[in-house]
Amino acid sequence: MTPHMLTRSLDRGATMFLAIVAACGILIPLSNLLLPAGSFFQVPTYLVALWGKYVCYAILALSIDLIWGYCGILSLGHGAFFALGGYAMGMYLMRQIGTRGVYGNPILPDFMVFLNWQKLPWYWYGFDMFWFAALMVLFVPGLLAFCFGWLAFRSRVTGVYLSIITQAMTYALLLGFFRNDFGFGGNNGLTDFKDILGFNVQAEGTRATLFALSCLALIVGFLICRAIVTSKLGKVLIAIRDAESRTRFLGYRVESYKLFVFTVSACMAGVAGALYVPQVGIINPSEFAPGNSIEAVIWVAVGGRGTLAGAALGAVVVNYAKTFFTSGVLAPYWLFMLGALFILVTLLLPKGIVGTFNAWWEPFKAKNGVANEAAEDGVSEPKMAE
Amino acid sequence: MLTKSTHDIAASFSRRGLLAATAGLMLGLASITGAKAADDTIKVGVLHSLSGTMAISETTLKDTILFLIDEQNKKGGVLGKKLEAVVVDPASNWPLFAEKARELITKDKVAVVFGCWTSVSRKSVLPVFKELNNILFYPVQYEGEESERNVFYTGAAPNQQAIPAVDYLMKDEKVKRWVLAGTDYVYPRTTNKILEAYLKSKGVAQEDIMINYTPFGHSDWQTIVADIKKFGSAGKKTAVVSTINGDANVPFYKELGNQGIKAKDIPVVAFSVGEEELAGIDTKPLLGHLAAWNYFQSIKTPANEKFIKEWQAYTKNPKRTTNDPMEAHVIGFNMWVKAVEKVKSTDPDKVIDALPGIEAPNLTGGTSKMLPNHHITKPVFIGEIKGNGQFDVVWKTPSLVPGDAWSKELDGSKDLIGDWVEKKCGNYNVKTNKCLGSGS
Amino acid sequence: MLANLPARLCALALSLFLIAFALPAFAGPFEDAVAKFANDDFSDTDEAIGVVASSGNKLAFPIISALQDGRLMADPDSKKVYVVGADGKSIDAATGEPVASVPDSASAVRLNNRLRRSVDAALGSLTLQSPDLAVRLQAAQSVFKSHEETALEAVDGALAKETNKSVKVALGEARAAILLFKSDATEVEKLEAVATLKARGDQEALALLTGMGDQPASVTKAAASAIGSIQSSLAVWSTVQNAWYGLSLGSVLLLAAIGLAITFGVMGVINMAHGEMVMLGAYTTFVVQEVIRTRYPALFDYSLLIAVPLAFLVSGAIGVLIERSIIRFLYGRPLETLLATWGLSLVLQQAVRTMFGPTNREVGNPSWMSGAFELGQITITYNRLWILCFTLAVFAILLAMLRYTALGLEMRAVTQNRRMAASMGIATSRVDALTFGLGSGIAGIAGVALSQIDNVSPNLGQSYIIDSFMVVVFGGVGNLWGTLVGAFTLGIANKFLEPVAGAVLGKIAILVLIILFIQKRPRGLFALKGRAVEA
Amino acid sequence: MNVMDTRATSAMLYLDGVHVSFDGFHAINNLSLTLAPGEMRAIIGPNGAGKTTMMDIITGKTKPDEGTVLFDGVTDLTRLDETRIAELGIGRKFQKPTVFESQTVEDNLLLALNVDHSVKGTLFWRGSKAESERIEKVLETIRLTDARGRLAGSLSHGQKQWLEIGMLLAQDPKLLLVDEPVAGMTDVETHLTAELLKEINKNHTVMVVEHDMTFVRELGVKVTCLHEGSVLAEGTIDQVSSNERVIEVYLGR
Repeated sequence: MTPHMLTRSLDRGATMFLAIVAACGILIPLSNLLLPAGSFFQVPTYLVALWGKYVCYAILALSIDLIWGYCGILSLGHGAFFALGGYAMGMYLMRQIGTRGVYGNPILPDFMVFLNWQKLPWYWYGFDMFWFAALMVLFVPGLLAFCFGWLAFRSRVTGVYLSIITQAMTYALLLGFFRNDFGFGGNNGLTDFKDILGFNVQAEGTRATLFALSCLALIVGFLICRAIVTSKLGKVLIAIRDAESRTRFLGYRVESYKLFVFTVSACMAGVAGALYVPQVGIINPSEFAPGNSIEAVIWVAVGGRGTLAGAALGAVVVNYAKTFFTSGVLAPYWLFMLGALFILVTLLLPKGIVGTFNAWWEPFKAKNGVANEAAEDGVSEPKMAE
Repeated sequence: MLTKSTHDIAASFSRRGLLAATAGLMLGLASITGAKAADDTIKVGVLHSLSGTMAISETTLKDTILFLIDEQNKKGGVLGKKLEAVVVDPASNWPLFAEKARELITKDKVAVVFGCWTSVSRKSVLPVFKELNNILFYPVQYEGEESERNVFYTGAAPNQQAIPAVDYLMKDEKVKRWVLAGTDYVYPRTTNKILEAYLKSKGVAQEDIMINYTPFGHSDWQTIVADIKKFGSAGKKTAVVSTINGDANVPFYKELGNQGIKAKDIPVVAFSVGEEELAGIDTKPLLGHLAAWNYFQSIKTPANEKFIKEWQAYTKNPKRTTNDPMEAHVIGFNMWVKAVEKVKSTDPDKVIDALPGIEAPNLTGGTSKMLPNHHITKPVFIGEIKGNGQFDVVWKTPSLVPGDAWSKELDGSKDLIGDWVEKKCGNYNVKTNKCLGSGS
Repeated sequence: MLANLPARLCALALSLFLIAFALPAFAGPFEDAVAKFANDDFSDTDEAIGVVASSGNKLAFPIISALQDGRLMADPDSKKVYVVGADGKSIDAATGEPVASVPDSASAVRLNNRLRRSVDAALGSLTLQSPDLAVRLQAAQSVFKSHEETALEAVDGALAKETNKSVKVALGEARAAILLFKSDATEVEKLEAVATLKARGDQEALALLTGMGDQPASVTKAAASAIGSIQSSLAVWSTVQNAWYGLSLGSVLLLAAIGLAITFGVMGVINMAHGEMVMLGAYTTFVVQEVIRTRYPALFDYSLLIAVPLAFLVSGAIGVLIERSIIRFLYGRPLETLLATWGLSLVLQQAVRTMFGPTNREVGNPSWMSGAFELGQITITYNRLWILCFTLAVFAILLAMLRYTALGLEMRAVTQNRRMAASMGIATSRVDALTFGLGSGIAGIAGVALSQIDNVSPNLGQSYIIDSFMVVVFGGVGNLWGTLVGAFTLGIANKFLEPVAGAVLGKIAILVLIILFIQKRPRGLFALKGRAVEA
Repeated sequence: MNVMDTRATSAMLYLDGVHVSFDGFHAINNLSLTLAPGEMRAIIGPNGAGKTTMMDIITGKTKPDEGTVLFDGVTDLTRLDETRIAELGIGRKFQKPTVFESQTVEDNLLLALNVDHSVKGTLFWRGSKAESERIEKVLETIRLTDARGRLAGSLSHGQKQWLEIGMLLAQDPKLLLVDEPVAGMTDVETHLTAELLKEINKNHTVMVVEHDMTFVRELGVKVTCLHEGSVLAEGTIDQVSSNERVIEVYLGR
């Protein structure tokens, strides 16, 4: 990213968003670590883990918003990239267990030992090295997205067809990873992690650091997205979203653009997954479930499609609601609430929380004598891809 | 240059939006942290899915714990305090299980948690229980290969279900040829591995064993049932050992019935089909197919009859069935109460140390005992499906079978034992006299 | 025909029972054997069956058939055994004398699978000469299965008197089966037996031939060639069988997808709650059956016929409600419809879970949907066959409706050009609601059929929604024929892949193939071409 | 053959024997047409005559079943996709005005400029003075200078038509295909549009599809009348409009 792009992407809204994320990323871990447990301002460790999870979801939402909000590609399989990133990290964490596994096998993870596997499958090689795993976190989802996108965008699969085949993709991966023969631990997935880069994953310090890192990743992801959408490329993406064939007749190679953002977005989702796994302590094929991907899209819709900060906000709000409603007296009814939330948001807040908020302020803006211009994020109502 | 003022506008609005949102979230945070545990009750966590795919099995277990707590409170509670259930819904979502476990222990400060059904949910919460040092009672039959300090396994280990069932078929039905059919996940995989090794040790040839795995929720069984039929017509008595999971069983049995596979030709013995699962099927065509469990509703003992009566009264449903994992919860719950009363504290460390050796009556007339490996002794029953959706016990083990944490049939684990009393280790290698891995 | 078998057996039992009633009993090992039934020990019961069956006593048949039906009561205290007749009157099993009532302490003698086989074998030789054709056939088949030497005499006797051709064949096969395993049968007899079994040519014949053990060389050789020929013919049949399974799976897919083809294909509405409409249809069937069970048990066989229109109405009405309250606000925004209907599906699932409980509910098969028949060497189950017919009927009716009715015409008009249709006086919003209701109603009907082969649980719909979308997209949106061809293609492809790759890999392969296929034909198998599509 | 080749190489656009059918319907039937460099041609024809399909073929959206389509005398357009054809220098205005409604007028023009259209180029793009000047000039030409900051979606119908023509200008193609530029315009706007097109024609080859006979007459260029996918008549507007078959087609039999 050039300095020029950085300054262009940093308007006041973006700066505010970044400031809040950065403040959370610094203050929450500090309060958790430095203040005495039980004091009013101390954030308990379980909340750090919980919010760490939300931040990872926010990154995933950001990645979906980049392609859906700005380019009109509705992927119902983004959970797959998230999960693949998670698996890459999970494989590293599994290899770190070493002889501390229940069978004490220095090479083979426990699930391989008890299924009588004799040697490590080739695709597990290299995952004992962090740099390799970190590379794979980006590379595997990126490669899958590239191959998938190359096929799909070149043959101009669009709209619902694309959505449905992305769903088919994640569903196929779900079935595959469920198979124990695939060598990824089947339904139980990868779990019982011990440490990451030598630090105990369950230690408070590690959790706090992971939380801060997740916030950092959110910041970097946000900056990348902003840089993309505020560049001329961002304008081309919106042009593709609104009138794909018009863009093509202007001489833009639409498939390359789509492929580019799709791949970038998949890599971001992979990073989100990689940060998610050490914080929740398990990665399992159910992350590939089509329902998860649909839910992630809903976060974006709730927060505001085409508003990057909104997407992140949506992820946090919906997941917080989920956490809140699944406990206590409301537990049996939480699906009613969640379902109703989705219906009401699409009916009453088609622009999502942030989009509606922006639209609400529009008259105010006009009154203050500012030229009535459209901003990339959110003021304009995105036309749905068909 | 083109949008120089645009962002400023958007900025001021999204900033306000964000501020409002952040304020909302902070309030939310405060509301979570603000919750305080009341001191005059003992909190018991209930961690069973009430929605999603596993709700079908787990909801009953939630009700069971609520029922047991209710009964216990009628007797005056524990240590003079009332028990209070804290119910959460992990929604059949494995990461959510871990999150909810953490919430129960940290926020609600529960003394013990009863929960989980699938292996993966147990695996998901395991690190949480270890880290926060709390107690989980796990009531479902499972693949074994685990003995953790913080977990008490009240369901059957493979040697308390699978192996006795195979023994029965071998002896009584003279079965020579075996189909091991299961859903592709770790419990069937491990059980079938164990059974395969066991069968081979009994002289069954490789070509007389057919292993088949299907995905979760598999609904089209035509091909597989036809394959079983084909496999079964090789001139040797054939049986199917089914580790097919919950939802897929109904279409499986429907297909068996329709393709005319009678129990007297090819019996099916199942480890995951209980009274609840049968409630969804017309059982007349299934007469004679088998299930192996440590409890059946139809077992006539005073304890069981009393339990069923009270349970049906509690749920206000005179037809409500009982099943094996429910009995496991009953035993586990009573063991926990006894242990707490023994050490006069709900402190997890003390209770964990007190639990091994605790005995509690099971509903089938015996007394189950918590073993040092955190598994319990259980009787094994083989039941035949009857026309009314119940089971008729055709065989049972002469005495209670102690649960093995580590299977003797598998290479990786044959030298391992779990012993939390003397060795303080869940995976102790008796050959090398070492506690493996991080188990201590 | 076989369906009445139990009734016929009862009648037969009753008649024999009346004969037995008239005869005085005599002492001997028979009584000792009968007393063993009271021991509640499977080995003792087994022994008793053998002795009673071969005793020649007239009471043997009533006792053993009563044992089979759970009407043989034993009192563990007095060791007395009673036969309860189908008419409720009881006799003492040992003496045949009538008793006023069976004591309360008596309970039905229990059976397990081994004993059921013994009972079948015993009954088989006892009923070989029954006046009833179906019973004789059944008996011959039981003897074939058990092929015990002791039955040979009875089979020969029956064979001499038998006039019916099919029973004769069955008896001949039973005889062959016995001879094949009889150690002192002559080589000629055995060779004949092998030939008979080869002619039978099915799995069971194959089983007997492969499991016959040590035999003279010539017999072994003949058997080997018979096995070879049976196996090769079975291989051909197994292809046919796979094709049938494929058709059957295809019909299930089609049934689940057909409603979606309307809401998604014709209206362009992505209805993620489609699966829940199917589920509601299944639950309607459950409710109908519950009412019938408690109030009008005689109507059980008609339960599905009653459920079909009701399910259509229930799901259809809910569909109209959904369209009016949610979807109509979202036209032209297909992806948002997706999200709203996803939320709706969560609500509907949880609503059903709250109302009916989370566990499976039992939906029974009416008698005409139970069982199977043999066609050549393949088994065709009635429920699958009826579902296939039903699916095709629904498809044909739907097609006819779209083509020939006023609503169908209006639907097509609105689909093609909403504004034009509106300006011509068609109430487009009414048509939208009805179209959506129709799609949902058909999903409800699908639920009735699926309740016959799958779980009736709140999760029912979830398992079909992805497959349904695949079918519609594969077939080509907006084309019902495409959906038909898509469903059967996927069904058959799946069933031919499954034996090779296994169920899981087969399914993955199908998904990958769909993904690749969509690259080749981005708008499905039967895509509309031309400008209209792009507009 | 030789004669045809010479014709081909000198023409800006050359169509010969082109056929297209959709599900058995012959949308284009043995269509042959030649456009000389610098020429402006008006295409008329009743609905369904194949005008838009012809444009689809030229711009690569539809592939012909058979026939030759050559651009600039040498390039076979049937082998190329839309992007490549646009890069070669064929611009198109759609029948229904298609602008990027959620972006500003200025951004619309910026997107249309024929500068680097690669992913990398747009990602690291920084505005240049030359670009601004060109946009400025186009804005003036299409009389939208005052509306530069407005969302294209908020423009009037006529303004959108102009914006789209403006985008063609910014694209600066060799050949402009203009589909019904004055549909829905007032008489004044129609007149201005005709002037605009004549102005454009000074530097570009233009093909205009239009129903509005007054407008076509005002353009005063050679007219081709299509019917059922092939050329029915060709000549000046007077010649064509007095052609009996044309009258028959337009007025019905």
